[in-house]
Amino acid sequence: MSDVTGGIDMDDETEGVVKKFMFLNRKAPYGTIYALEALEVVLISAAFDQDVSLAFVDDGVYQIVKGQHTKGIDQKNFSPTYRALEGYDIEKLYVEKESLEARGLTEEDLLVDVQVVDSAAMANLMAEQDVVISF
Amino acid sequence: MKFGILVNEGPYNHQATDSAYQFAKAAIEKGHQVPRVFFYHDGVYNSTRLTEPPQDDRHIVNRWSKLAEEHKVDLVVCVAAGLRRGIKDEVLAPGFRISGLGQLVEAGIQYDRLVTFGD
Amino acid sequence: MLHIVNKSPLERNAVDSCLRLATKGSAVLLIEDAVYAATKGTAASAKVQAAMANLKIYALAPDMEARGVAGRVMEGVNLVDYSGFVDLVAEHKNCQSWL
Amino acid sequence: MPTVNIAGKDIEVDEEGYLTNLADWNEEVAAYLAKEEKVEMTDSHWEVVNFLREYYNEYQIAPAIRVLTKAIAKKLGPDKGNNKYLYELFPYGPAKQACKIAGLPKPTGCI
Repeated sequence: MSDVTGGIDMDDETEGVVKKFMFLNRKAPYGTIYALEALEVVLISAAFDQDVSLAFVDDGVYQIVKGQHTKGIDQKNFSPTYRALEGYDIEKLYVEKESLEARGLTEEDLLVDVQVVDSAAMANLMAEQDVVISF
Repeated sequence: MKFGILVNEGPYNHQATDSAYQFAKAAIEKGHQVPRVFFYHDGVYNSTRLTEPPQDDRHIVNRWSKLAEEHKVDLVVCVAAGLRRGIKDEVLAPGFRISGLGQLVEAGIQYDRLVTFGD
Repeated sequence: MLHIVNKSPLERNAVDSCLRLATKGSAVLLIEDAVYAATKGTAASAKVQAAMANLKIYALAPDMEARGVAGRVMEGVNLVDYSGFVDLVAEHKNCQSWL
Repeated sequence: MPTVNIAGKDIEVDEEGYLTNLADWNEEVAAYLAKEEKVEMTDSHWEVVNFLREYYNEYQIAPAIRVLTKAIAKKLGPDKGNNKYLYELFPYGPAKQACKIAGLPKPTGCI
């Protein structure tokens, strides 16, 4: 067990390898658990010193809209956790412009700092990854 | 080549786990390696030995166990997702083990490809 | 890059999003319910046909056969079996599943 | 579920002594949990416990250990924001012991 990684064992094969990881979020929160469990993977990935980025596309943009209050559905409101990502050194958050617009949203409606990019730029970002994990 | 596989759905409800299995089998038949299959979300339900499908249906759980035994495939069930859904050591079928999400990230780092199956 | 899609284009937007975000020259493999996107005469056929100008479209034959649509495959779609699926993943530097 | 009586109130805990209902937490409960962990609570301990509670309230997660040390270094200074200091306070691991005393959810094993 390593203190540095918070209990995650790293073996030699993993050490020193830095890959580009993208977590692609395309699902809205609460209706299904994918958004929450995706966030759990993202937080773990921070311990591996990889080049991690998050992309929000389609209904995934609803994960980071401001003003989520979950008391009435008795589920945990995990939207504040996206703001913790910076402290985990995960600072590359991309939102597809077309997905935002299709939902009548703007950058001001989002609860974290993101880079809004158009489809073409998002497509290029995706294509240059080593590993894309989509939820 | 080494393929990591991520399975995000439970057995029978969704074809994802069938597709993942067929993919793994085909990859091994072609001489590739599948060192690890990681089960996440409802995918953790693939691991329970309490599964008893009718005799005329495929036995998804046993199929994974057999693949693990014959080809040294590491079947890893996410501990956090498992705990949420009542999947613990005492219900695991042969070949499965419970571990952390780090094993998924590690698969992405170490293997040549990571292929996701889900809904 | 290899894009893997498993949703019917008549039910969900995964095929649309994939076609919007796949760079020129990428490959798209249609599996499970997405094989309906590889058939002719549907409300989604035209856009898939149009996408072939920039993308290579593949469909998983066992999934088409299971759904009774093997005879309706659109011209230009390449059919593969699971072995071909493995080859596609191996041939492309990275892959992405549109769940 | 086992219950423990703290200051006249029955409080539910799990087999490992973690609070079942996080809303049950108060300083008396924290003192009890610390005693169970054989941790003698000093001002320095409270500083970390309170920090964890603030972090949790703000972000809804318990921080990974290296995030915790970094955040503590930023707020309380580098002499406190390091593993050595935190392990001196919580010998069995700040992630486990301090989170338990602070009434945060039990780490699931992958954080």
